[in-house]
Amino acid sequence: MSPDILFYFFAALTAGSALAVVLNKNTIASALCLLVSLVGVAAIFVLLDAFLLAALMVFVYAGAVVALFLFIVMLLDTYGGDRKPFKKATIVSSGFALALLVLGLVTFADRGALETPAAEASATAVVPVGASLRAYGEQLFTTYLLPVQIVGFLLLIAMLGVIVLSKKFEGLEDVK
Amino acid sequence: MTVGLNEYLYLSAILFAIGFFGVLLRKNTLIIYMCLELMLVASTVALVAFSHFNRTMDGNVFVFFILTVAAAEVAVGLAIIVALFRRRQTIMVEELNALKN
Amino acid sequence: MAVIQVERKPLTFAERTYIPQIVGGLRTTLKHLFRKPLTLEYPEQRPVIPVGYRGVPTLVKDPNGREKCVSCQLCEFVCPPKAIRITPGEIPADSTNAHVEKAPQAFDIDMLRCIYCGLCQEVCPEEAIWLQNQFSMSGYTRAEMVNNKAKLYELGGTLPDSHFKWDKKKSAEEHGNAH
Amino acid sequence: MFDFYFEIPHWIRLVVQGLAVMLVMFPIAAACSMAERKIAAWIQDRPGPNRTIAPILAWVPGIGFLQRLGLFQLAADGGKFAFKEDAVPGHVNKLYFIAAPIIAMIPALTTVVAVPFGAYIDSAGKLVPIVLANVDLGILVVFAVSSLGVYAVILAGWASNSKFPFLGGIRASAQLISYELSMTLSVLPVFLWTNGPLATDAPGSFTGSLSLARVVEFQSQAGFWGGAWFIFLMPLSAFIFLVALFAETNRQPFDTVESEADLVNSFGSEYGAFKWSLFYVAEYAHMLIGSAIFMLLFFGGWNPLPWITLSDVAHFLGFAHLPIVTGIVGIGIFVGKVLAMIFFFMWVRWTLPRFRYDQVMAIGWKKLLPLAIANLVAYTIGIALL
Repeated sequence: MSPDILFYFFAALTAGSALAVVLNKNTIASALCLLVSLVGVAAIFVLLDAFLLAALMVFVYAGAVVALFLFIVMLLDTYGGDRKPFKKATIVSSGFALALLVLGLVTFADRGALETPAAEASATAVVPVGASLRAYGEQLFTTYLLPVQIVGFLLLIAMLGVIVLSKKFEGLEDVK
Repeated sequence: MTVGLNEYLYLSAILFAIGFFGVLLRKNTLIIYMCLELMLVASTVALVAFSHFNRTMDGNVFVFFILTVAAAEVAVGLAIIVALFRRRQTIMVEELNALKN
Repeated sequence: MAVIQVERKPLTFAERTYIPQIVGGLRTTLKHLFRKPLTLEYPEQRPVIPVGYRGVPTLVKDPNGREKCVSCQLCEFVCPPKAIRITPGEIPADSTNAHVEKAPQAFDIDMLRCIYCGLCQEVCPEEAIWLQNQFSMSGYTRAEMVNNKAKLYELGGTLPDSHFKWDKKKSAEEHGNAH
Repeated sequence: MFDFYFEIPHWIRLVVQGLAVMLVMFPIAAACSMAERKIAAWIQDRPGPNRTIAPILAWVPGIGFLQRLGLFQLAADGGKFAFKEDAVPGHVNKLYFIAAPIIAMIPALTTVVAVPFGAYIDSAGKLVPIVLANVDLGILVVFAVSSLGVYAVILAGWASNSKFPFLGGIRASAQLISYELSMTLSVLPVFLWTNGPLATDAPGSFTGSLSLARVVEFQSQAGFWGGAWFIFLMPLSAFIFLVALFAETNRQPFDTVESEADLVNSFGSEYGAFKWSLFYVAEYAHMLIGSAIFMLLFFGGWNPLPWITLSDVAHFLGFAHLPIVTGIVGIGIFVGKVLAMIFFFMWVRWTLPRFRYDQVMAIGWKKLLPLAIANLVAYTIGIALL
């Protein structure tokens, strides 16, 4: 069970379920495929030693965001068979775009791609980058102190925005 | 063949492309929204991979912010979709054509 | 009648937190946790049946072993759910009880219909049908739930009787004194 | 002594550990369901199930006690669930309907890996926690994985394709998401404290860790502040965590998710036999994990009493040099505490009536969340001033 096999397994899982998100006819099934995809990404993060991010990915994305999606889908009652079959032009152009993507990736790989920097060094490192919580704390509250403040402010504004959006205002509802 | 930076970047590119096509192809706002999330996640894969192989913290911290902002964005976006549905009784983009004529 | 406005006191802060009430409730349930069970372990332990309990209707015999029922069919008529079916029959002339004239040939009580109202007992002039302390009836088929005469006598047994009405009548007849 | 264990291949060890988790969790969860019936009976002045016994065992003298405790009823119930016809209603969404109970089991069993359940003293005289994966992330892993538990409920409710299960699914998702916030906020002061200024002079590096084992180690230091359990230091946090825990595990009085009175059995309505029992095993597993975390965070984990630690006891009774004995004693103390907590769950269940659904939401958002935030702010300022 080398990490390589794990990588290919989780990469296939992630990409496959991501594709299923797009192709699924049922919105709830799409949301669940998104969930699988996100858990796959979290596993990829674990392979990259970013344990905190993996846990956060599961906690925030898989635990809350997708649950919110499901909640809204059920609330709006719009699931089930809402996808019309794609038009022929769409399929052709998608195939063309897929060919372009493959071409791009192949060219990228063919040109020697990016060097994997110092692969040996990372293997010998005592603690891999992103594995310790302490590093995050230090970075967040020294170098990235201003972004942290801004993000906090952003969250506050988002909260206010959601409250305003979901509040019913008198009189506005009649305007159609 | 060992898995290096490039394989992670391929994965990231594929995920991003899938999300992108989802946004273009689907008519359901909720699905479009999920595909947007997929694109964000694809970018985080690339960032974490860069961070891991370059042995710096910056990419990881950036992903931290992406997660935070994505959570806020989903909350606001879904609230907008709900408000939209309340007003128009549909969430299909092709039926949201009030500005057309 | 004057309307009295009852002043309802506003809840105190402690009451609004609901915690003292929860603690009180927990104390009550804890007390019950260590209390002896109030239940009976039924098939082994039987409840005490009070006097006058109205269980399954049964037929009784008098202390001489004579069946009391004279098949007057009052119970059959009075029975609200029509659970009782009596086929009257004559008592053969060579019987010691021949002067009673009638006795049921068949006496069926359908326990699937019986509502244990006790009207049959109430109406019986001979005190022959009694609702006794038998409270549990069960069977595998509908037919089993119909108590026939033999079963009814088996359930009923003999009850004390100080009148001996028919014995008195017989002795009176024998002494040429037909009332 | 256990060296052979570390010499077998890694993946075999992982499989063994996984199986061990299941083999421990399933019977305990099943036993909890039996305990619930017995405690319900005792509180209501009844004896509870006390008759079932296997015919052969009935000849063993002295087994009547176990019979009266309902131990064989447990086996009979389990056997019934396993062999009952597993009917799938015709109108359900089959794939998701079958997937839901399986998904319910995943977080329930996975969270165990990050929960330490005992400690032993190694040859160097250091207390080593017994845990499947002693990661820095500790509590975060538990929260993250257990937050996936909501999908089982949503999925079961939706796939059942019927009204009451669907309503139950919606309620569950809203309730679980609401109380998760208060729960997370309520434990933050504990980790601020263990990683804060008081921690710097503690032996070993306590900083930069969310590990649950560290919290217990912190509670078993020498000295008044070190040995004090967090229930004394932050009772409000403990209270908020406890309330949120009741809500997260869908226990009474927050049992709105499967309220039998108004939603039949909510998301479980269409389920039967083994699939239904999986939901219940998952619920009890969640309760077990939740109680374990509550004990670790606020009640000193495997330490028998506040200010009296496991190693004190081990040295006093003279088995400190025997890691196995110390380990078993530690695990015993911890499991005893967790079971006491489970008893508390059941005790509350048979005491309090259920909150109405709008009350549950109001308590979560209008009372508990502000309280949790105020608590966090107060402790942050307090710890900064220390």
